[in-house]
Amino acid sequence: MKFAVIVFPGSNCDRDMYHAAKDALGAEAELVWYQDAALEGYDAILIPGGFSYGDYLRCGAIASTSDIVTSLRREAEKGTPILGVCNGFQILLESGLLPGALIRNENLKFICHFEELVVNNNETLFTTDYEKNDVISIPVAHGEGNYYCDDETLNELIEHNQIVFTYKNNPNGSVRDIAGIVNKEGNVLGMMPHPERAAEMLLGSDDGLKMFTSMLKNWRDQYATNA
Amino acid sequence: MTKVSIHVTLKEGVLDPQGKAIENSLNTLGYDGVHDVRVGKLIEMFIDHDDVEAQVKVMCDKLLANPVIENFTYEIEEGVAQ
Amino acid sequence: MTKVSIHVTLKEGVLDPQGKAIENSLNTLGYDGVHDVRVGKLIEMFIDHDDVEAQVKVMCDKLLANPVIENFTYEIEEGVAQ
Amino acid sequence: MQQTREVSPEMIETEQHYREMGLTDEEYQSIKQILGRRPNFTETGIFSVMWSEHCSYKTSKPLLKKFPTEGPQVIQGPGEGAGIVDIGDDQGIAFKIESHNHPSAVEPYQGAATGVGGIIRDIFSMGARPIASLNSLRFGSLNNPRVKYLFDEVVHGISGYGNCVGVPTVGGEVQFDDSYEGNPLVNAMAVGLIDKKDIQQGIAKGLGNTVLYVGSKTGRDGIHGATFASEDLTEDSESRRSNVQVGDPFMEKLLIEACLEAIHCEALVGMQDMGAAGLTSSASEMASKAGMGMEMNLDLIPQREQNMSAYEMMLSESQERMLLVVEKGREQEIVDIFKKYSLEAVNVGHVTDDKQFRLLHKGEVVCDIPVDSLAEDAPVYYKPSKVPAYYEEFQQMAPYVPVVDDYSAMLKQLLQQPTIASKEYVYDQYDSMVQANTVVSPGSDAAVVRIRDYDKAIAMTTDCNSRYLYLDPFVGGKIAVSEAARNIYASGAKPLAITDGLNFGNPDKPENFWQMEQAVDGMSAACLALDTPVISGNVSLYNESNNQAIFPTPIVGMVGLIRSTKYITTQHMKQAGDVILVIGDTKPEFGGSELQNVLEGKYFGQSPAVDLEVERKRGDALLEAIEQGLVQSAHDLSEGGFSVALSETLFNQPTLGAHVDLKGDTTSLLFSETQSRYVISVKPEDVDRVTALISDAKVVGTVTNDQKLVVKVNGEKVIDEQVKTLQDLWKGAIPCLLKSKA
Ligand SMILES: Nc1ncnc2c1ncn2[C@@H]1O[C@H](COP(=O)(O)OP(=O)(O)O)[C@@H](O)[C@H]1O
Ligand SMILES: [Mg+2]
Repeated sequence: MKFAVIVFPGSNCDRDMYHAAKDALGAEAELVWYQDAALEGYDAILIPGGFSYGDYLRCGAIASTSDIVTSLRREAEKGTPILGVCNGFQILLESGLLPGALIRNENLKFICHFEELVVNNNETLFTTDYEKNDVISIPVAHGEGNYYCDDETLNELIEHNQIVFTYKNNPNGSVRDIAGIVNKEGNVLGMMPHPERAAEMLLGSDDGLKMFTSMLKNWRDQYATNA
Repeated sequence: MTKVSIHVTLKEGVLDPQGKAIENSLNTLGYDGVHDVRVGKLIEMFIDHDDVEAQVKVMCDKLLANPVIENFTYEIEEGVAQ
Repeated sequence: MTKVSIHVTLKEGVLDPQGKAIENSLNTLGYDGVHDVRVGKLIEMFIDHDDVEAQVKVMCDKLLANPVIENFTYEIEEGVAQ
Repeated sequence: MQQTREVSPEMIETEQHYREMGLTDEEYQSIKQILGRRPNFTETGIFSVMWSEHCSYKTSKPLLKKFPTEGPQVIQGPGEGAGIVDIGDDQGIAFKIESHNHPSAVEPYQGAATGVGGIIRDIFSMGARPIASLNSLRFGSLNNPRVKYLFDEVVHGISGYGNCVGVPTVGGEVQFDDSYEGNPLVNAMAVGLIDKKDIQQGIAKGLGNTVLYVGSKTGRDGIHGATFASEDLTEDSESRRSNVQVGDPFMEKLLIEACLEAIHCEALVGMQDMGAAGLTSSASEMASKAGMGMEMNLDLIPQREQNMSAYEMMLSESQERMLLVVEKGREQEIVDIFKKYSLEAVNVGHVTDDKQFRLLHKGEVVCDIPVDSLAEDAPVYYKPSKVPAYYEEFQQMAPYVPVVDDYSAMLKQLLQQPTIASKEYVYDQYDSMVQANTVVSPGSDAAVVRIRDYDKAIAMTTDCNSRYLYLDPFVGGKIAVSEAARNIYASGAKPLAITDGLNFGNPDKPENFWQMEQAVDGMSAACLALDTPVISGNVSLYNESNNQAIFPTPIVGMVGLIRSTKYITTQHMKQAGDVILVIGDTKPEFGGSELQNVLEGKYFGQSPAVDLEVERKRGDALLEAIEQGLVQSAHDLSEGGFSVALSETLFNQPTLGAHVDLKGDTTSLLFSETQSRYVISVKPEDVDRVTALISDAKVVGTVTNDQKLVVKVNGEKVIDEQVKTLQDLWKGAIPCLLKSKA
C-alpha cells in the first residue's frame, strides 16, 4: 500500500505522518509537495497538520485554493481514502470536501495535551480495527479546533453516522463534542486530534496506530476483492 | 488604483468566542452597558482593475470569506490615489 | 442602545504578514492588480450609555487596540435599536 | 513620509550626535583614528550598533573568557551562531539561548515571538534542524495587572511563533519576583540536530563570491535610533507609525526548509542569520571571520518601505532574513532552491580581499570601514567592581531560622506560590509534541526528545534560581549549573554542555559588575566540576527598572545524552509498593528559600551551600543506578524542599500515594533547600543494590495506593493529605491569580 502525504508551505506534521505510515505501519509513503499536483497512483492520501500559509486569513483557507486540491477532489470522487488531521481537517472543510467549519477554541488559547476520544463509528475505512465506543488516548494540538455547523448539517451528520470521533471531555467547545467526521461516502475523514503522534508506546500511546492498520486492512480487502 | 475595504463578519448564530471574551473583560473593567460584541475582519487593499466591484465580489466568495460561517460587505472608495 | 463599529488597524511601518500572505494568494489566483493588503479587526457592539463616544475612546485605549502597534477609528450609529 | 534626517560628519562631531547613538567621546575619537577621517552618518550608526554591548560584548568579554569551553564532546564552541556537542554516530546537537527582554517589555507578544524566531535562526543557520525549544521567563508579582498582561502575552507570543514553525516547545521555567516587575526576562533556547558533515559556518570566503539576501524585505523595524534621527514629527505622524519588529513564523518555516535544503548544495559557502544589527552584523562578521572584505549595493536590498536610507537599511532589525555567500557563477543553484519555497534570493554584493566593509547606495559610497574594526577589534572594557554593602551585611547575619507551626498548611501555601505552582497553564499552550519525538513533555524534570532511527535521546533543561545569586552570586552561580545538571541526571542523561543567558543590571555600577564576575566564576567552577563546558551564550545587561537592578539571573540551558531510550526516567512515582529514598542529607538552609519568601516577603542571609564534588559524585551514581535499570523515578529537590518535591512526584498519577517516615528537625526536613538532593523510587528488591551504588541514599518510605501523602517526623504525623487536594491547589494557583481582580 502506498500513501501520499501532501506537503503545503507551512505544513509541519508532514514528516510525522510520513513516519507513522512508513515506520510504525510499515507501508510505503511519499511526501508530495503541493506544486507537484498529481495524486494518481496512491492508495491513500494523508493531509498533515501544521500551519499551511501560516494559518493566515483562516486556517486552511489559502491552501484550499491551490491546484492540488483539484486533484484531491478527483481522488475523493474516485473513492480514494483521504485522511486530514488538524490543519488537514481544516483544509478539507475549507475546500468543501467535508461540511462545517472550525473556529477558535472556546478559551481562545492553543491547547496541546492527550485527550480521550470515543470511537463512535468503527465502520469506516479508517476505524475498523477499533471497537465501537472504544476510548482512545490521542494528543490534540490546535488553536482553532472548535467544530461548528448549523443544525441541519448536524442532523445529517448524525443521520448518516458521519460523526466518527467525539471528545470525552470537550476541550474546545465543538458542537456535539465532535473531534472527527467522515463524508457521506465514507472515504474522506477529517479530525483534529493527531493519530500520527500516538503511533508508538515510547511517545506515550499507540492508540492512533489502529487508524493506519485499518486503512491498510481495508485496502488489502478491497485489493483481494478486485483481484 | 482604487482603495477597497472589506468587512468580514460572523453570521448570526455562529458562536464568537473572541467577541464574548472581549465583552466579558469590558464588563469586568466596569463598562457594563456593553453587549453583543462581535469581532470580524477588516481587509483593506488597493486594486488596479476595470471592474473593481466584480473582482471584489469574486475574491470574497472564493477566498476572503467562508460562506459557512461568514458574511461580507465592502466599500469602494472611488478614485483614490495613494 | 447605540451600535458602534470599531476599526483596529496596524500602524504604518508595522509588518503585516497576514496581509502579505493574502496578497500573494490573491495574486497567485490571478488577481494581480491587488496590492498593499492590510488586515485589521472590526469590532462591533451595542452600548447603553449617556456618553457613548467618550466610553468608546477609553475602551479602545485601554483594551481594544494595542497602542504600540495599532490605531483605531470608530463609527457610532445614532439611535439604533436592535 | 517619515524619513531619517541625516546630519553631516562635521555636525556629528561638533554637536556630539554620536553620543545619542550610544558612542562615548573616546569611542568616537578612535573611530576617527581608524578611518583617518570623520565618519559619516551611516558609518557612525554602523559603529554604534557593532560596538554596542549586544554585538561586541565589550564589557562582558573579559568575563566570558573565564568560562571553560573545551572538552572532547565539544564540536563547536562559542563564536558561531550556536555551539555544537557530539552525541555519537557522527551526529551533533546545536544549541543556544538568547534574551529578548527589552522588546518583550514594550510589546510582549511580538517581543517574545521574535525572540523565539531569532534563536531558531541561529540553529538552522548552522545547518542543524531545530528539534526543540525551551524558554526561561521572569516576571514581577502576578497580582499586578500589567504583569498579568505581560505574562499572558509573552506566553501567547512564544506559542504563536513556536507552534507555527513546527518546533516543539518542550520545557522551560517561569519564576516570579518583584525585582522583575518593570523588566521581565524572556530568554529562549533552541536545540537542533545535525549530521557532523553538514555543519555550516557564517563565513564569507572566496574572493569574488556572491552575497545573497534571502527572506523578508527590510523595513524600518527596530530602528529606535537617536532622537534627532527622525524629522520633527507631528504628534499625528508619531501616532500613526511604529517601529516594533513583528515576527512572521510562516516565513521562518519556509526559511528553515529552504536553508536546510541549501546546505546540501556545494555552491553554498557560508550562511548567517541577520540578528541584532541585522545586515550590518551578519555581513561584517562573515567577512571578518574569513579575513576578507565585502561590498554590497544597497539599491539591491529588498525593501518593504519607500525611501529607505542606507542608515535605516543597515540598522533595521526586520525579522526572518538570512545572508548567504555562494560560489560565483553558481548562484542559480541556490536561487532555485529558494524559489521552490516562493522565496527570492537576491544578489546584493560580493566578497572582496581588501578587508573593507564597503556599501554603495544610489551611486555613492556610503560606508567604507575596515571590517575587523567592527567585529574582532571592537573595544573591550574592564569595568570596576565593588562588593555591595548588602552582601556583606547578609554574610554577617546569623543563619535564618524560620518558625512553622502548621506543616500541612505551609505545604499547601508553598504549592500555591506561583514560582512552585504548576506551569500547565503555560505549557498547555505550546505544541510540545510536533515532530513526534517528544518522550517526556513539560511537567517532569528535564524534557526528553528521542533521536529518530537511533536508540538514544537527549535531555534538556533551563535553570537558574536567582534568589541564591542575589544572596551570593558566586555560590548561586555554582548552584545554577548544578541544578541544571541535577535535572539532566534525574532524567537518565549524562550532562554534556551548557549555554548561558547572562541577565544582569547596569554593568557601569560596580556592585552590578561584581555580581557578574562572581556569578561567572561560580558557574565556571561548576562547569569544570561537572564536565559541562560552555558552548554558547548570550548577554543582556541594563535590566533595571526604577534604577533597581534585577536579581542576577544567569540562566543555564543544559543538554545531556540518554544513551538508550530504556534509561529515560521521569519524576513521577510508578507503582504502589515501590520504596522511596532520598539522596543526600538535609541541613537547615533557608536563605533565599521559598519558605523565607512566604514567611518574610523578602530574601536575606546566606544562600544554601553546594559542594561540587558531592554534586558530581551523586549525579554519576544516580545515573549509574538508572542505567542498571534500578530506578523507577527520580526527581531533584528544589524550591520548597522535600515536601514539595515529594508532592510533585505524585501529581498526575491518580492512583498513587506516599507514606514517609523521617527523623530530625521537621521544618528543615520538609522545607529546607539544601542542595544536591534527589528523591527516587525503586522496586523493593532493588533497594540494596541502589544503596550500594549511591552511598548517601536513604530509605524514607513507600509508594502506596491510597492516594494520600502522609509524612511522619520523629514518629509524629505532620502531614496527612489527599494528593488530589494538594494537586488541585498546585494546578489552580496560576489560573486563579490571573483571574483575580487586583
Ligand atoms: N515556560 C515554560 N515552558 C515550558 N515548560 C515549562 C515552562 N515553565 C515550566 N515548564 C515545565 O514545568 C515543569 C516544572 O518546572 P520547574 O518547576 O521549573 O522544574 P524544576 O524545578 O525541576 O526545574 C518542567 O517540566 C518544565 O519544563
Ligand atoms: Mg527539577
